[in-house]
Amino acid sequence: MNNEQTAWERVANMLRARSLWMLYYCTGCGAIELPPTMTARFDMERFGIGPMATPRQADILLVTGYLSTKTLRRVIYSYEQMQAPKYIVGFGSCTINGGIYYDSYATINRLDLYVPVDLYLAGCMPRPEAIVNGFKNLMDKIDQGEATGWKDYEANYEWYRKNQIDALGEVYIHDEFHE
Amino acid sequence: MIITILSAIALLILAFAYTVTLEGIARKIEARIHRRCGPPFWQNFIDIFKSLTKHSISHGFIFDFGVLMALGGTIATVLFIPAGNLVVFPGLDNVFVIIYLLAIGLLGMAMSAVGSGNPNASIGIGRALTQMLGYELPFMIVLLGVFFHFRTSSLSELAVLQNSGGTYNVLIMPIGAVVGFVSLMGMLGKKPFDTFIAPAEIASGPLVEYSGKYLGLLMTQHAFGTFIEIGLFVNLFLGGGKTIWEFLLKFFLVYFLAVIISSIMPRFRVEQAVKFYWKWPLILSFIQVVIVVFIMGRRV
Amino acid sequence: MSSMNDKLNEIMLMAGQFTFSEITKRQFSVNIKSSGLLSVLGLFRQKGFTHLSLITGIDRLNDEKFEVVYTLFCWESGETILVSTLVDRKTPVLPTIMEMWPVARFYERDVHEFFGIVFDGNPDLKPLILENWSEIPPMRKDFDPHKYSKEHFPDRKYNADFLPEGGGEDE
Amino acid sequence: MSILTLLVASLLAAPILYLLAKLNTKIAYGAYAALQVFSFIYVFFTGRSNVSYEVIGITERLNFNFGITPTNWFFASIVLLIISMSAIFMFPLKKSPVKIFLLALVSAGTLGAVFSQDFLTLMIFWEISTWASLILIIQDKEKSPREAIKYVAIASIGTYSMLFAIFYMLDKLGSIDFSTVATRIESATVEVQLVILISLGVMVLAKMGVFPLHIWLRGSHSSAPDEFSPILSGALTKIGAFLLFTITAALPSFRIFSQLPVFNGIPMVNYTFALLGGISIVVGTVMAIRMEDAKELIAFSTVSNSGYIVMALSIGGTYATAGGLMHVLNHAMASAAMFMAIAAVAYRTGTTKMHEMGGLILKMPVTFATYLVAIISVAGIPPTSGFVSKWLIYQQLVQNGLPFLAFAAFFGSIGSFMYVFKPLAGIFLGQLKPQHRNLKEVPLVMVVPMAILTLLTVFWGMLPSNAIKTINAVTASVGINAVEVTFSRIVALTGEWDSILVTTVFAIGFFISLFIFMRAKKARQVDLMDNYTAGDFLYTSELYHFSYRMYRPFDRLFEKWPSMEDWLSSLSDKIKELGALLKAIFYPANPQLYIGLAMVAIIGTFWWLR
Repeated sequence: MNNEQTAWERVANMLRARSLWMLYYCTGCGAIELPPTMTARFDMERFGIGPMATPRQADILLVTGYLSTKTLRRVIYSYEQMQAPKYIVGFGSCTINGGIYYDSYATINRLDLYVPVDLYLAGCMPRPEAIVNGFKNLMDKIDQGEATGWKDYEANYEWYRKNQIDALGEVYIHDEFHE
Repeated sequence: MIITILSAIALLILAFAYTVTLEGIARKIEARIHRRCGPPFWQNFIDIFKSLTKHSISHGFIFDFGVLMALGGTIATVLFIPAGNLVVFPGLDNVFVIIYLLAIGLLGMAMSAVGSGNPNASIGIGRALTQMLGYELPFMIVLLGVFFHFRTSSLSELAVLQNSGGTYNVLIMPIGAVVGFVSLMGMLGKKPFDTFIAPAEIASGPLVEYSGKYLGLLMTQHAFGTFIEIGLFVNLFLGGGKTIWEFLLKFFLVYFLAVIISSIMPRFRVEQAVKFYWKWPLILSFIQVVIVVFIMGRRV
Repeated sequence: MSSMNDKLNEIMLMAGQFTFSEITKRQFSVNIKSSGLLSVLGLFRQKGFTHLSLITGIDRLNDEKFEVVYTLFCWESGETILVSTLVDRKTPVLPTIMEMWPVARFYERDVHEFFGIVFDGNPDLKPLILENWSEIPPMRKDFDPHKYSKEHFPDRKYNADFLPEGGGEDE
Repeated sequence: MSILTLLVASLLAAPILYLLAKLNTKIAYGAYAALQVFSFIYVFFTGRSNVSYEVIGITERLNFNFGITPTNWFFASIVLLIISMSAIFMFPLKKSPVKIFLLALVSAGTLGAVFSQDFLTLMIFWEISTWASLILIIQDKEKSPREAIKYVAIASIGTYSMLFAIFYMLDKLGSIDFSTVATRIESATVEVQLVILISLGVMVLAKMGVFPLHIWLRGSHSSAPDEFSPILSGALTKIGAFLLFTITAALPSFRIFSQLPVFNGIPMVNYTFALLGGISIVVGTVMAIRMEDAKELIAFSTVSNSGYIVMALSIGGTYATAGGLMHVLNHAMASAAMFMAIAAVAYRTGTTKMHEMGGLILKMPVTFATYLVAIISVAGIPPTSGFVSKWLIYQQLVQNGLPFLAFAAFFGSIGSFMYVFKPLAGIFLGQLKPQHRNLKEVPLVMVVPMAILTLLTVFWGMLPSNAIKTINAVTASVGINAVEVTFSRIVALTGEWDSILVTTVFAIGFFISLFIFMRAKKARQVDLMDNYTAGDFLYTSELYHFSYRMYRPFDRLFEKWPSMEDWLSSLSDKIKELGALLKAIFYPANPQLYIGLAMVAIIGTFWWLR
């Protein structure tokens, strides 16, 4: 991987690794672990990681917790509104295998079938140390040019889309609340 | 001619490098006040250049054009700010020209943001324009007193006159300087006057749809804008500087003060901000101008 | 308490006998027949239970019944009453109480969506929360969420040797 | 050929055009436009250098005096430019014989007024155009008659006041032509001077729509036919500026009032006028920010800008006079261009309510550009002519040290950002409504005048020296010092600026950012509906267009302000109540009360006479 990068890409990846703006999609309880991570105790900002308000500006989509079919639609929509290079961090065991509600009729079990996940943080919930550690790993991956989820998504778009349709029926929902 | 071009390039590079560095330092200072460690001081350079490398979306012609107009107008304005002894257009740097040229940038940004079609952006622009009516009025009225006193509205001449007179305006017109500083906080969009970008409330307002290089350009524009606004204050009230270093030092002090004030403030609602500006700063500015016009008179 | 008893006795006089139990000091539940639903709820409303907090359903699969519970609240005395009624599982039809509590439109919609109970007279029984749902209503006991989840949301396959014989729960 | 011939021709044109329009409206409108363009070109090119006077005698003491002086020529060129552009512009709009008759009368009256050399001629021709415009206002829209009544009421206040001034002048000074009055008024007593100046000033305030006589502008500008609003705002109010310039500069108001109290070098009377101008800037700005209809908004911006002109010309002095005259020029162009752009939009969409439109920029690019340049000029941003006048006015404010007037000037200037941006956002930017998806740009006939006004605005913004030189000639003819200009620089007491340099620097900045923009990755074009919605799906563009009550927080600050219109209508109610009371007392229903009333009267009389 490393050898394929041009000099320009290496510089760009270096910059990207050191300035990560995240959009945290607070789908579940995991978001409660973020305030301590951002404030004085663990201070995420010293790595150049900061919160952003909109998907247009953000680099990381932080999926913090359970995803129901309803929220998965919104996650996909937000992800598609983000601009490449973009990374997804799956937060907690519920994004990995469905967590304790793995058998619910509305909870999806595996996030990386629908969107490309660059980093999973295991735990229920992961402690701030784990989050910081995970972000450090993600920064290394980006620096080495290995975090290529967004390229996978573009290359295998049909496959991802098929999984999405299988689970959700349709991604862009039309109903009485949206017309 | 060649000297003008060279000094223009030097001023632009200086403005960019210095202000972006200071913005990084400001983040560090703010982190220290929060008892955090804070990012390295070059973090804002990384942010800007990273944004420029990213992909982006565009909402059509006016979305692009407005951003270019914003950055172009602001770059043009920077060239009229004297930085110590680095003056690009001596004598032609009229303050009214600077203030109205800065408005090109604002108008471009407003057009572009509203052109994105996002209501959050429109709300933010509405708030920004409302707040502008708040902070510009006291500032302009104080300026009237300054120009009346010194008989000139050229920024570099004002700086030279203060230096040759031996005292700075902040001592001659202390009330005006306070008003000017409060207005400066509004101009910079620092807390408590940052309703128009309120990230948690209207999703960073005008910036809501900007991605990649658009965001990078606007961050650059914001850096230049900061340079202009603080440069105006330093030249008007602190006598600019005999050398460029003196100017940069004063610049740092003013910015430092603004940052530490803003980092302990909550946010005003926009009508509260306007009401605030039209109460004390406006009254004080009138008092200052009346003192200047009717008691102090013109400078001999 | 005594006032509550008075109220209940009055209602019983008018609506006939029904079973009644006290849950806590301020919570009571009554079981009524579905035919007398509207009149009993109307009487409760007259007696001060003007606030409809919730309508929920329970699937009594063994009895071939649905139980529908109306939670009413009285602002004067702070008492809550759960009015529950049973309805046949094959033909789950109940009259709507939209005329008494307009907000019931949405509660009934919700119960209809998750149990398939039809509220006769409610014009608005479209899906409320689920999007693109095509199976039987998911809160019914004969709906197998695990099977559904397996069909629709594939799980991760773990090929680890520490799992008990026969694989993990999902294998 | 002379001015007189032109005037007679345009007066005669009115009935002829009416008859022609009965046969074929298109030919009549074409002939009208041709006549207006011809008179503009004729006046512009012949009147520039030669000064001439013409007189028609009616009775021994009563003459119609016309003349071409630099002042007349300056105002006539502006007014005729606006009228001729509107005459071309109105070609595709709704036509009728009555309208063309009235339009011809309006332009003839305006032509006579701006070339007049005495007050009576000025008033007669002015009234011709006023009354013609009055009937013209009620032609198109339903609510118009009510608004026209307001116009009549306010206009007649001005007219009677001026008529009084004319008779008073004839009585006290024995003359009514400008030059004679100017020399004789100096030796008159202060009371005579005050009465003349103030009663003429009332006329100015009424016709320019300056506080407290501003209430007619909102209704009549917005309910006038779309093609007539540019003339009403761009041309007719500028005759008021002509009279104001005559009474403040040509009659030496500064010299004659110098024995009255003087504030910062400005005599009390002038200061009062300037203060009224300042109040009308503030009122116009605040009201314009609150409007939801584009034409009403521009009407209030006219109030505000008329306030600027009144303030500048009343302050006097080198820079303010030049700035005021420059403002006459660029407000005429800008407000005409704004009204034209709105008329073009209304022609295509059929509405002037801002929140009913949106996203028209790609559908009507020229209209958008016209509006954009016009608002940049109104807001006073450099590469347009609006900045020049504001800069000059500020110089005078600084020189004289006038903080309270400066407050109004700054308020109007910064507030104008707010109100001019609202139509831009509401009409041209934002989400395109589904019903406007198939709109096209307006026809070429409408595009050309808008483009000409836009180009002129930019031209005089980049080379203000061109206009300032002309204005210097005007001010020189009344004995005011010239503003020092070179090719690109304007020099004032407190500083100088270089318009070419500012434009160049802006262009350089623009190209630097364009360079960075082009070097970075090319952006992907997305639809306007693909927008950040906090993750929700949305398919209705109406919900995504935020322009209705855009400045609601600001409006809330001014909700408690007294409204002039409310006050007047409550006053009229009170008068009605008083009438009803008097009626109830003196015209009782039954005869006993009459007897009782008579008894009271008799007893009262006896008691009084005892």
